[in-house]
Amino acid sequence: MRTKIAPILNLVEENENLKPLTNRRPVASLPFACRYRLVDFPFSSLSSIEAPSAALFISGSGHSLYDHIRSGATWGLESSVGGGVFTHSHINLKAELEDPQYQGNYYDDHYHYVSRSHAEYVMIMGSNMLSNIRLDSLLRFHEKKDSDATVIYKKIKRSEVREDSIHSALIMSEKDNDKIEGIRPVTDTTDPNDSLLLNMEMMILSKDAFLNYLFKAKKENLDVSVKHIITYCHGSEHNIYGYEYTGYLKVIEDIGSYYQANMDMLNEDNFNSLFYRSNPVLTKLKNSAPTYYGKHAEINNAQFANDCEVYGKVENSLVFRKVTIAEDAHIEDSIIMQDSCIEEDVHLKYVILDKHVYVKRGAKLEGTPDEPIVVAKDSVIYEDGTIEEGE
Amino acid sequence: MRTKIAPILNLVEENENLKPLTNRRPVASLPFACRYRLVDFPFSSLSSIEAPSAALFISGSGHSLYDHIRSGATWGLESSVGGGVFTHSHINLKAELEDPQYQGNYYDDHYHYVSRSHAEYVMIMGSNMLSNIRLDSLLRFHEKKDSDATVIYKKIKRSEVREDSIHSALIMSEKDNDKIEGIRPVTDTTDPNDSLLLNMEMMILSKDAFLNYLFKAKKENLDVSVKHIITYCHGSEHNIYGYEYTGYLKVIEDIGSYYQANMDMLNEDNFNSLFYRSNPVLTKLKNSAPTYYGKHAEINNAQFANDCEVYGKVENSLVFRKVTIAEDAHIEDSIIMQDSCIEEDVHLKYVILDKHVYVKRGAKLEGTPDEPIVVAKDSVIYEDGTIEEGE
Amino acid sequence: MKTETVAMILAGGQGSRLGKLTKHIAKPAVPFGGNYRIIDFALSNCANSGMNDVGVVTQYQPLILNNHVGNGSSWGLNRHNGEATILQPYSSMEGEKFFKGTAHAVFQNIDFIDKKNPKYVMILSGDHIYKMDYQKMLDYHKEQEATLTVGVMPVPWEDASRFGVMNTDKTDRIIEFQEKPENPKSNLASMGIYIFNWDRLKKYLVDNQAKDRQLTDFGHHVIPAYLRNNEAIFAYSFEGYWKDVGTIESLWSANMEFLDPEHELDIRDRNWRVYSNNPNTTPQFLTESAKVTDSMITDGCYISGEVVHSIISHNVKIGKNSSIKDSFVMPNAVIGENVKIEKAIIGEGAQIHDGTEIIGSDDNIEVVGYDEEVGGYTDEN
Amino acid sequence: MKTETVAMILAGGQGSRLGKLTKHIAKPAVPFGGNYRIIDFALSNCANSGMNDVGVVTQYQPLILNNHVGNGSSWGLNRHNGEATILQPYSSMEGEKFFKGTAHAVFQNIDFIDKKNPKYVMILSGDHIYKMDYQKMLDYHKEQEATLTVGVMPVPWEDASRFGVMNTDKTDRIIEFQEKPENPKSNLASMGIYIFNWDRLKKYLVDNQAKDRQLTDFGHHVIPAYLRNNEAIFAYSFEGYWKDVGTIESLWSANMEFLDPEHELDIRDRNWRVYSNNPNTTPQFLTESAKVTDSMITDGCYISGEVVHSIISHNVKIGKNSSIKDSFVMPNAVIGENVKIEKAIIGEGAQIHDGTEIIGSDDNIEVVGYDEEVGGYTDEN
Repeated sequence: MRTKIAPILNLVEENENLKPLTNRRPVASLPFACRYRLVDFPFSSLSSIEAPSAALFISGSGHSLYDHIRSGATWGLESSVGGGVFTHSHINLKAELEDPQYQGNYYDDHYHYVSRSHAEYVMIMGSNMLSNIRLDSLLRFHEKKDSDATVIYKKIKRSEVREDSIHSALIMSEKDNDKIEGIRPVTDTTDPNDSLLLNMEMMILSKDAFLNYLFKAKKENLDVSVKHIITYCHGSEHNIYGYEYTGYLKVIEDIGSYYQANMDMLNEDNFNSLFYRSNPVLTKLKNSAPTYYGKHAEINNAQFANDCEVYGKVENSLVFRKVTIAEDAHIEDSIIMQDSCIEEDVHLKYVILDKHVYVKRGAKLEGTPDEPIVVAKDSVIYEDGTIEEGE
Repeated sequence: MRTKIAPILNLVEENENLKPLTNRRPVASLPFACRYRLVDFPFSSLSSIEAPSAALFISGSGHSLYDHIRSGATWGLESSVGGGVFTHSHINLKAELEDPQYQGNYYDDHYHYVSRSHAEYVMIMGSNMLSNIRLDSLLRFHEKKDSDATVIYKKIKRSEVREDSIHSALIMSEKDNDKIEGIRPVTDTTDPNDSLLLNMEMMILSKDAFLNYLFKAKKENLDVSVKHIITYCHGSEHNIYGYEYTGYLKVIEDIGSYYQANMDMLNEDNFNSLFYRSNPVLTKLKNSAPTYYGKHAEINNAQFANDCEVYGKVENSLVFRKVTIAEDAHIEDSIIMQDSCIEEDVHLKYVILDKHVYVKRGAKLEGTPDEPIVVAKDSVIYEDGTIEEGE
Repeated sequence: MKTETVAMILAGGQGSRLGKLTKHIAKPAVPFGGNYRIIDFALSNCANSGMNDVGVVTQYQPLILNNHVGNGSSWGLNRHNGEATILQPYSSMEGEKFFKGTAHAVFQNIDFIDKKNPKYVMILSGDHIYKMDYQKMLDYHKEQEATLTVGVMPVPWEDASRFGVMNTDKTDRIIEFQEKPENPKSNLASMGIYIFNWDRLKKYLVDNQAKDRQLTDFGHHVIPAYLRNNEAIFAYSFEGYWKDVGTIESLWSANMEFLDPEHELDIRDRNWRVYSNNPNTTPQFLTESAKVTDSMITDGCYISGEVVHSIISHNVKIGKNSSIKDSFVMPNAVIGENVKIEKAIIGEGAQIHDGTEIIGSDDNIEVVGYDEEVGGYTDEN
Repeated sequence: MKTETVAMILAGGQGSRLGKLTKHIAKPAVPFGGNYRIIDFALSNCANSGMNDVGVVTQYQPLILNNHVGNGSSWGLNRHNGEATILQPYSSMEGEKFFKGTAHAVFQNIDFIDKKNPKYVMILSGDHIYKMDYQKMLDYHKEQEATLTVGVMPVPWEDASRFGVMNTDKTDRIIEFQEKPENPKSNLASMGIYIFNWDRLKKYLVDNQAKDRQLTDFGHHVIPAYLRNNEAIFAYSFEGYWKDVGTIESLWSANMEFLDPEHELDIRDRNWRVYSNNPNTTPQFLTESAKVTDSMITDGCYISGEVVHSIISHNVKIGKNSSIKDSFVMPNAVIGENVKIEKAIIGEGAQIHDGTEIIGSDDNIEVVGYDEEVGGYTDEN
């Protein structure tokens, strides 16, 4: 059944702690698990409920994101039927912005998209809460509760997010466990072992509730964000509920959590939870050949995409497309992105190579589990371990 | 035959004199002739020679352009095969820009695109020289002449472009009429009746010649433009030829020329030259119903797109999709863009309505052939002729 | 998401009563309404009803039809979870598989349906003009716990004997089926739209095949067999415009009705759009000498003559001093100067030379075939 | 741009020598090399040669094949000027049109080719593994001013009697054709690749049909007829890897050759890519207990066992302590624990239960059919 839903992907996401990986791409474009980008996960959730269109709000030019999403055909977002993908780049968060001309566009773009979409509901999502949400279940919950707005949360330990995390937690009503009573910063909780209900910054709300909020937001110069809408709902007469997500979740907020999320995939439970227990995860298809493993290849607990040639030793690592690993090279606990080339006798441990890095014969590089070494796109690593950064 | 060509669409084009039509769109996105946008013309030329990919350089966010081009499938630019569309937005002309970080990207983006494209030739095009070029003929000319670089020009009267036009003219060698000897601003010619060979700012050049120029351009901080490449070729040992275009051409450089280009289409010779004598012009397909003309409709020399409902009188005008014209309304010498609604007893003459303008019952508006009234997107025109501008 | 329903659009018929209009193309591919082919209505209904898994069964002259349907992308039917598939005769280890009737066509494509493993199979015809929400019919089928639901519509009693008629009890359960009865007991005509529980239908088709009793046709064989076995068959009543354009006259009159801006089919309704696979062509050009009233014109047309109460499809040229009235002109036709056409259907790509007159009447609509040339030097008599 | 050449890929054959591998699917749709189906090579050759107008003639069990080819978009064959079209049996006013042979299949699709109005028609087979620039062969055809050019390749003299052999004069003009001759006069074997001038070929097909002498097969009927009429027939020699994978043994050995990273087919050559219609699946997961050497593994695989000198297609699961050697495993197969497989082809979706042994030899490659279950409770003997 085609769902009467207008999804808004709010991809203006904090990326300071993810640099240099986010130097030239938004968080949504971060490569993940050998074949994906983070934005594939919300898009795949939307595809499963057959959302006919989506509006994207992106800070920066979104070049890498456009090239990935194109017409959205991968996720059934056709342009001739249903609307397709509407993209809005160079969006700034309202709080940072004083120029009223841009602010006008920001609210108008939201308004036009939603009002013209023939939708009953608006869905707001981001890309930095890595997860795979069954939106059909959410929708049923939302309808059954006769809710105006429903926010997705997960019960996590305080230690699962950064000490200075910018994210927030829900406070549920004592009378009705499903009802949201308030919201507070996760930093209010200090004991790392304490539980909290993380606001996953995804919500569904009625078109009316959304447009009402938009009117207020424009007047008061507020961002269109889940956090603000929760606060708004409490100030007005809107019912707002929480929907618990129990599958795999990782908050991608720094290099450490990004590294850990990838490594998590080498654990079968996590891998199956994210890829096989919910919606199939769809990504842009590229023509490819099978990966070849050479006569002396040694592989131990690793994942690869197609199009690689592997002659060396790879352990506890993830390898993206079109990577060559020469004989007697040894890769451990690392993430090797697309188009990288690793020569003989190289040893990498706790390393993240961004796309198209060339590692010369004999080079050794070793980070730590907490602080993996990140090598920027197009870099060259020489035998003595010096890194010539890509332009 | 699939052509080994890497097209670069340089869409960073002067738009000051086209405001307000270019307030929120680049020149390339300007609607034209009821169904098209200017960028459809270079894209259709490329489609006819089966170019497998294209790189776009756009100033500003390019939102309207992205939504039009999407995956480029309309013009055979598929993503899984051959490369597809590579988009680079928020490009500034080098001369305006001091921040070396951005400059790095500008040249690198060009370099990566061309070097990875498996192409033999680079084609540079823009969108403000409205024309329909047979690139297969150009290619044959280029190969027959054993040329390093070939520039397309047209013989025009000086009066065909603005008095202060920023465009340039070619100077051909006296020994070899096809050889370019120099370039000069069209403003050097002052007599409006004089002929000149307008540089159409489209050229084909060998991959090597292009990469050589790019190297120099990066060092000297030059734009990748036809004008600069011509000058470069003269300074080096490269052969550079001119290829004469004899079909319909209009330089879109201000509201007057934009208006005239549209009106030109009501002349059969121009219409046939642009649409039927060369490549078929392809644009993004939208699902549509036939246009309905009411029992008392009066039409005289006008063009319409599908999806309109016309009950009134329309003369010497162009009407885009989803326009309603009520009974006893009278439209003359005007351009009515998509989604506009015209009520009863309205009279418009020499008017350009941008998209989604609402003209209330009884309103009258009359410009002049030289200065048509331009009404911005989303405006409302009241009975007394006052215009409430769209946000 | 698992496939709940597979929709099978039967588009294999020749439609021989349309005469030369279906000589080289299947009836569902016949142009309609300026911008459409007949099958667009069934396909758009599927898309708008969220029935994304569609088999289009073709057999008779399918080239244009297959090309039109393609991979279903024009209707949004090319998704990861749902797609349009063309099903045509083929050969197998058991021999050549042509389709001898509506039910037989489904029997021959059991493998296709089984691969989708649906709970329900919906049978549709590719040659009716209507807008219908199939999802509502499916909801009804589930509510009634039916094993077969038949789409019916009330027709005037005097016409009932021209249809297959369903007699129902007070609960809308079908208790009798009469094919073109002389004395109809009901005025509920079958629309040729069925929802079956797939496992049950498959059992009927396979078991009877094994006994060498082919269930060839749904109306003649399957419904009677279901009735004999006291299956829960229900009638789902459809109210709204529905037209079988099986004859020249009905094709013409359906077009004339379609033309009316107040027509209940409402082609401009944005909530239930009729999609098609449209060509990339130029704007419509109405010259100084054009006079167009109460008509639909489509992109790519060049009109210099007079058009009154007619539908002109895309890329049609009409010369000076010509007049077209009460007619339907299919795509790419070229009509010269001083031509007079009234109450006619002009086929795709037909050429009507200068000075020709083609005048039909309400009882006898004139037809010019596809690519046919009329008038001029080539055919002067 | 006008269509210069229409390529007709004949993909209707059953390939009966492949036994159970072609029971439910046509030979050109048989999986190959981990990520491909056999027809991908011909389709990619068309795309890379700039032959954008392609008719894919299907007949035998075409569901998977048609679904794979779709609208040709995986090969970039869905452009405004050029597209892939599936051509299957159909019915017409003249009756049912099945394809009785290679030339007859072209005869039955004259309408399709005429619509494109090409100068040349290229005939290709959908079941060969090779990379070839058809444009070069077309250039040769034009240079020689041939009315028919036949693609040939030199084979070892001792094998020549297994092929259709072309005897040429010094100018490469073909003067004699011998089908599987006992004493071959030449070692130039026909590859089943032809370029015809369309108007000429059409005349032969139609004229002979009119005389009730059907030209059913290109090798048996059309080439002899051309020779009798002294047409300008030339041989175009192809040098390079070419393999007809018509038997179990040749399918297996072609896969084993393909596996070699130094193989001349060079699947990783970016200038002549082999495209396919790949599924959207997960990365390949090689667990702690996996041991993979000299093998190709494809996305979606989950490997816990040992794989040596084998091709494992997408979405295959291999359990712990299992060992796969010198084998080709097709997509979606599930192989349990403690399984031993050597010199075998495992069909799509086959299930090999725990503890099973499947051991073939060079002379007798073991084959497990599609969706077949081996071992376990269901088949314990």
